[in-house]
Amino acid sequence: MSAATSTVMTMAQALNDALDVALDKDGDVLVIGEDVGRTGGVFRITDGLLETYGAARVIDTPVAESGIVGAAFGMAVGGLRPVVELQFMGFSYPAFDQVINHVSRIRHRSQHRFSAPMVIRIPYGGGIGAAEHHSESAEAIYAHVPGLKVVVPSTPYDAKGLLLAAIADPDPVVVCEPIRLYRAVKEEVPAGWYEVPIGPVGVEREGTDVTFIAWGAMMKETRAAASALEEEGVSVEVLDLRTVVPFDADAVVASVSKTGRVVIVHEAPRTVGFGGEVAATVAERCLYSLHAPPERVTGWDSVFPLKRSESQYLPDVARIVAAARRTLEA
Amino acid sequence: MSAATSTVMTMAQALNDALDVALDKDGDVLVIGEDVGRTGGVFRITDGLLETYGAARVIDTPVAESGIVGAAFGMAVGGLRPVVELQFMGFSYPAFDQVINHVSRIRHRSQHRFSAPMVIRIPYGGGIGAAEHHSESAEAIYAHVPGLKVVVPSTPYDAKGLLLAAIADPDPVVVCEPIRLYRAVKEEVPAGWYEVPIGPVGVEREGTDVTFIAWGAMMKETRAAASALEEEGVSVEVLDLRTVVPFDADAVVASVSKTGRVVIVHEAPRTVGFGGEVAATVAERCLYSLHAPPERVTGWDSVFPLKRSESQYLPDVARIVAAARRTLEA
Amino acid sequence: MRQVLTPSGGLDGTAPLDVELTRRLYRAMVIARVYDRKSTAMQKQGRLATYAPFEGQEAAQIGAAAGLEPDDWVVATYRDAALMWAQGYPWELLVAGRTGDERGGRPPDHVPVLPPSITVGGHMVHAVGLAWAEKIRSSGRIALTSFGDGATSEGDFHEAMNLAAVYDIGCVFFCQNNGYAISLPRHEQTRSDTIAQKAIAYGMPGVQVDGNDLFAVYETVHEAAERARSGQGPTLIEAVTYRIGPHTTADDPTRYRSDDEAVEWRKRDPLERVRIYLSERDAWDDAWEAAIEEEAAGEIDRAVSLAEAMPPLGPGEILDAMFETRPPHLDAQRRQLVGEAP
Amino acid sequence: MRQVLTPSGGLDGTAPLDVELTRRLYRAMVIARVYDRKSTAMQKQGRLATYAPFEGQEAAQIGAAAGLEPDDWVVATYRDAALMWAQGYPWELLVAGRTGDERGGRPPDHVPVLPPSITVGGHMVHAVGLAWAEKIRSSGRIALTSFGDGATSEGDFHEAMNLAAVYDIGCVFFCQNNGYAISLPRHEQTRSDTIAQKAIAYGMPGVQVDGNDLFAVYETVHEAAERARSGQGPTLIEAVTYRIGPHTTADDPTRYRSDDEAVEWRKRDPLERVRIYLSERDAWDDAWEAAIEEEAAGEIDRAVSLAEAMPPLGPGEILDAMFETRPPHLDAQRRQLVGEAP
Ligand SMILES: Cc1ncc(C[n+]2csc(CCOP(=O)(O)OP(=O)(O)O)c2C)c(N)n1
Ligand SMILES: Cc1ncc(C[n+]2csc(CCOP(=O)(O)OP(=O)(O)O)c2C)c(N)n1
Ligand SMILES: [Mg+2]
Ligand SMILES: [Mg+2]
Repeated sequence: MSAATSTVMTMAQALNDALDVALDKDGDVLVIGEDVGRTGGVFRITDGLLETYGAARVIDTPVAESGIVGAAFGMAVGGLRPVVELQFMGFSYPAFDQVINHVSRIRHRSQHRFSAPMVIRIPYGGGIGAAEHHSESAEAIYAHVPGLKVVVPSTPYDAKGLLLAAIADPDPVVVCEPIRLYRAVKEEVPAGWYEVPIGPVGVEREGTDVTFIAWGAMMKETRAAASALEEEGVSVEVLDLRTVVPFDADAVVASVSKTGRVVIVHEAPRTVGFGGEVAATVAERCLYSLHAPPERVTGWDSVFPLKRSESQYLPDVARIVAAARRTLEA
Repeated sequence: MSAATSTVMTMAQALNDALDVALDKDGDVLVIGEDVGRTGGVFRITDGLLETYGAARVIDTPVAESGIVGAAFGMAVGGLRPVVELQFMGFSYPAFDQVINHVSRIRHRSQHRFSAPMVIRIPYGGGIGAAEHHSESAEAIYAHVPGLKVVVPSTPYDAKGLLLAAIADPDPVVVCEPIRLYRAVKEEVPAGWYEVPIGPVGVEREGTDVTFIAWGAMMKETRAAASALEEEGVSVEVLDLRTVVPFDADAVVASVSKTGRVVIVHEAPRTVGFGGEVAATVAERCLYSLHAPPERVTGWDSVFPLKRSESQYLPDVARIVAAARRTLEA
Repeated sequence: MRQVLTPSGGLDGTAPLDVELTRRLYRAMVIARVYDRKSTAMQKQGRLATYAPFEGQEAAQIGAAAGLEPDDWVVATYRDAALMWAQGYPWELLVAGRTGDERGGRPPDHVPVLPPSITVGGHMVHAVGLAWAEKIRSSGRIALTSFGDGATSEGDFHEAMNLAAVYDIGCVFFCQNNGYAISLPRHEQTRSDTIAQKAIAYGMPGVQVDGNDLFAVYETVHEAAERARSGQGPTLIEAVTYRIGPHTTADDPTRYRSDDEAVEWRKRDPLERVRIYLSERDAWDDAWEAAIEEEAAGEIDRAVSLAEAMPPLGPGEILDAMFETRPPHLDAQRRQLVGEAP
Repeated sequence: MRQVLTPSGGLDGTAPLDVELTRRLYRAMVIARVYDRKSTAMQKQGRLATYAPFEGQEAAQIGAAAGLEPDDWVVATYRDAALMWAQGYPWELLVAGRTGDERGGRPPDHVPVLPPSITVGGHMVHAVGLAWAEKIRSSGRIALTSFGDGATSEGDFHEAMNLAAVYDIGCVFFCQNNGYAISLPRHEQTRSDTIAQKAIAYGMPGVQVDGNDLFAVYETVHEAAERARSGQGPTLIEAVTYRIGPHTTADDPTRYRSDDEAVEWRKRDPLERVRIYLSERDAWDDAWEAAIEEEAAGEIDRAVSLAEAMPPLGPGEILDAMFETRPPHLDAQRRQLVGEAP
C-alpha cells in the first residue's frame, strides 16, 4: 500500500487497486478467469497482478465459464475467497446454472454449514460499438436469484469500495461493472482498504421536484439530464442505486415521498427490468405522494444493436429529460 | 383424431393430446428430451407418442440440456418444428445460454433470414413436496429475454390451445406448465387442432371492486380467494394472464382502470418477479384510477423450501384475501 | 475391467484388505441395504418424499469411501447415501433430507461431505474447487466426486474433468455406471465403449472396474486417491454396476428394461460375493449375519426416529439461511410470513 | 499428423486435387489474405469494429470449404470469414457485419451458412441440429462446424460431440487449433496431447492434420464429409495451424508469446507451399500472382464500398426482426423510438 492517502484514478484503475489491496491483505483471496493473468484481462482490470501474486493466485483459465464459476464455488466452500472475472455479461450465461443452482444456495442448502464467499465480476453494458453479446445488461436476471447480492458501481470511488465490500462479504456478490465508465472519468480514490457498504443507495444530489433513479452506466446520462433540468430551475434529486440487491427501498420511498415524481433509468430491456421493481415499490409504498405516474426510461425489448445502430437503443439525456417533463406536467 | 368433438381431460392429458394432434398433422413437428420416449416423460405428458410416431420423431436424449436445446435450435433453423421437454424448471438453466444467446436471437441476428420456430416446455412450480430444484418458478427470467414468447396455462383447455399456438408460432415459445395443476382438475377439451392465441389475457370473471391478476399454478388459489370474497359481497374481476410475453398490458389497464384496485399473485420470488412489471404498468398507466396501492402476493426471496416447509412459502388464499382487504380498506 | 473378487467369491489376485476390515465393510454394506430398503418402504407409506434407491451399488459406495482418508471431501448425489454415510454423514440427517427437511443438508461440523447434489452434472466441479483449495493450502486433503453414467453426458462433466487435469487437481472422479440415466441405457447415452476411456480426452488415467467388487473398487479408489494426494492429479474411475431398483420410487422400470436384466445382475450381487469370501475364511456365518442385520435395523430405526422427531422448521425459519445476516427485505418478508406485518 | 504437401512444397503421397483446382484454391487464399489485411487496416482507421484476423489459417479454411458440397451447412466463428465466403457468404456482408451493421448477418437465401458465432462453444451443436434435420429429411446434406482450440474447453463442445455420435449425425467437427485461446496456449487449455484424441471419448474418429497444408485439409474434410453423407456419423478434425496476427485488433500478443514463435510459423506459410508446388508445375509465376492480387484487391475494395455505402438501419428498424410480426409492446416501443409517442 502506498503512502499517498489518495490518487486520482479511473474506475478501471480503482478496480485494479481494489484487487491489489485485497490480494495483498488476505492470502485467501485469489483472482480467476479467462486471460486475467498474462494479459491482465480483456479490460486490463487485473493488470500486473500475476507478476505480483503469482500464477497460483492469479489464475488464467481455459474458456469454460461454468467450470470457472463452479470451481471457484468449490474453492469458496473450501474457505478461499475467489474473485471470478467473466469477460462480458453475454458470456456469463453458460455459468448461470452454477450461479442459480449452487453459488446462491449452498448456505441455505446446508443451513449455514457451508457458504460461498465469492465475487463474480462481470463487465456489462453497451456504448462501445462492440460485437453481439458484448453489450448486455442482465442485472435484473441476477437480481431475481435469491441468495445473491448484486452491485453496480458508477464511480471509481464506489467501484473500489463496493468491490472490497463484496470480497469481504460472507456471501456471493455479483459485481456488474459498466464497461463504458471504466475509463470515462477520474476521481480521487483513497489508498488501502475501504468499503462502500452493500445496500444503501447514494444520494448524489438533493432536490425537491423529481427523483431520478439509475445505476451503473446510466448514471452518466442521468446526471447530465439532471444538470440540464436544473438549469431550467427544476430541482432534481439523483439517486445512484449502487446496490440492486438488497434493494434500498426505504431510501427510494423517502425520496419519492418528498418529490412526488420519479424517473427510473436503465439500459437493460424494459420488460421485467429492475426498473419495474423500483416503480412497483414506489406505487406500493408512496402512491399517495405521487403527483405523476412513475416513468421508466429503458432499453427496448430487443437484442442490443451493433455499432451502427447502438444510439437507437441507449437511453439518452433527451429521453430522460422528456420523461421528467412528463412527470412535471402531469 | 377422434370423432368425439370434446373429451373431459386433465391438463396432462390435454397437453398429450396437443402433441399428438401436432405430430399427426405436421410431419415437421418432433418431440425431444430426456425420457420423453420409452417412459413418456417424468410427468407422462408424452405418453404413447413414441409408439405412434417412432424414435425419429420422439427422441429420448442423454442428460444434456444445453445440447438438447441447441440441437433443437439447429433443427428449427433447418426447418423442423421441435418441441423440447425439459424435466423441471430447475434443470432448464444449463440451457440458458442457448436460449438467451441463440434461440431468442437468430431471427434478429440474421435479419429474418433464419428463425427458430421451436417450443420449450418446462414443468414449473411447487406444491408437490419435491426435492430441491423441482419447484422453481422462473418465468420472469425468460420474460426478460427479448425475442422469446412465454406462456403459462392454468386450465386443460388453455394448455392444449396455447401449446398448439406455440407450435404454430413462427418464433420460439417457452411454455411453463404448472406441475401441480397437471392432474388437479378436468374439463372439456375439444378434439383436434385449436389455438388459444398467444397474448390476450383471459378474463375469467368480471367484477367491479378489485382486479386479481395471476397465471399458471397460482390461478387455483386466486380463484378460491375471489370466491371467498364474493361470498362477502366483494365483486372481484379475475384475470388469468396466460401469456406473460407479449404482456397484454391494455387488458390489465382496462380492468384496473375500472376497479381501481389490483392484487397480483405469483409463486416466483418477489424481487423482479413478473408481478413487478404488472404493478409498474398499472402505476404508469392508471395511476389516477387507483383507489389503493397495488398489492403483490408472491413467493419470498428465498430458495423454494422442501416438503415440510413448503406451505410457509406458497401464497395461499388467506394471503390473497388479506391483500385484497387492504386494497378495499385503503 | 478390473476385478479382484469374482461373483462367486473367488480371488483374482490378492485381497487388498484383511479379513477384519472386510468384515467391517461387509457390515457397512448390510446397514446400507437396510437403510435403502427401509427408505423405499417409508416412501410408500408417505413418510419420505421421492426416494432414489441404490440397491446393487453398495460395494461401489462403501468400497469408494474405504479408499479415502477420513477428512477427504466427498461430493456426491441423491443416490449416494451409503457413500456419504461412510464418510461421516449421519443416517438421521440423510433421512431428514428425504422427509423434506432443510436440516438434512447440514452435516456436523467435522464431516467433509457436501449435501447431496440433486442436479445432474453440476457438482463434480465443486469437488475440483474443494481439492484446488486444499492443494493451495498443501493440506494433503483430496476430494472424491461421485456421479452416474448419465452425468457424463453433461457439459459440466467435461469442464470439471478438463480443469482438474490442467491444474493437476487432487480429485477422484468416481462414476457409478449403473446402466441407466432414468430410462436411457448406457449405450444410448454415448458411443464410447467405456466411460473410462473418456479420460483420454483429458490426458488423465481412466480405469474401468467391476463396481460390484468391493476389493477392486477399494483398491482402485485408494490408488487414485493416493495419486491425487501426491500431487499427480485426477483419475477417472468407471465402476460398472447396476441399479436393481427403479430410478426413484416414482419410476416404473418395466417401461424401459426387461426383468431378465435385473435377474442377471442379482447374480452379481455385491454383498453375496463378500459373504462367500468371508465364509470360506470362517469369518461369516448365519448367526453373525442375523446379528448385524438386527443391529443394522436398530441403527436405521433410531435414525428414522430421530429424523421424524424433529419438529419442522419454525415459521419464518425458511428465510434465515439465505445470507449470513438477513438483509432488510428479508426481514420485512419474514415479518409478513410470521404474521407480524401485513 | 496427416500431411500431404510439405512446407517446402514437396508431395508426401499423391495430390488430391488437380492443378487447375489447386490454382483456384490458391487464388481463393490470396483473396482471403487481402480481405484479412484490409480489414485490419480498416479497423485501425476506425471503419470497422474490433476485427479478429485469420492470417496463417487460410489453407485450413479454404481447404475445408473445398471438401464440402455447395449446399452443405457451415456454422462457423468470428475468425472464419474465408471459410464462410468460400461457402457462398458474400464479402460485402462479411464486411458489413464488422462495420457493426445487423444486415451483415443475413446471407442471401441460397447460402447455407449461419451468421458467425461470437460466443465460443455454443454454435457447434447448431450444426448438429441442422445436420439432424437433413438426416430426418434424407436430403444428403451435411453440416460442418468450425471452432478453435479454445472452444474445446467449453461444455457445449462435449454435448455437441456426444449427441452427434449417439445419433450418427452427419456433422464434421472442424477444429482450427491455432495455438491460442486469446492468451492461453494450447497446452494450458487441456492435458490431452492432441485435440483429435478427444474423439475417443465419443467413439468417433478423430484426425489430426497439418492445418497449413491445403491438400491434407481438403482430403481429410472431404473424407469426413462423405462419411457423414453416407450416414456413418461425425468426425473430429484437428487442423494444426497458427494465428499469425493478434487475437483481435484490440489484443497485444507480446504479452503472452514470443515473436520467435510467429517467425517460425511464417516458415510454414500455407500459401507459400502451394506457390512452390504450382510453380514447380509451371502453374504459377510472378505475373499471375500480380494479376490475382490485383483482382483480389479489386474484389475486396468493391465489397468494402458496397458495405460502406449501405445506409444505417433506419430509426426503429432495430426492433423489426425480433419476431416475425411485431407484437404490441414492440409497436409501442417503436413509436417511442421514432418519436411518434412519448
Ligand atoms: C441438470 C439435470 N437434468 C435433469 C435431471 C433429472 N434427472 C435426475 S436423475 C437423472 C438421470 C441421471 O442418471 P445417472 O447420472 O446415470 O445417475 P443415476 O440416477 O443412474 O444414479 C435425471 C435426468 C437433473 N436432476 N438434473
Ligand atoms: C462463451 C464465451 N466466452 C468467452 C468469450 C470471449 N472469447 C472470444 S474468443 C475467445 C478465445 C477462443 O479461442 P479459440 O476457440 O481457440 O478460437 P480463436 O480465437 O483462437 O480462433 C474468448 C475466450 C466468448 N466469445 N464466448
Ligand atoms: Mg445411471
Ligand atoms: Mg485458438
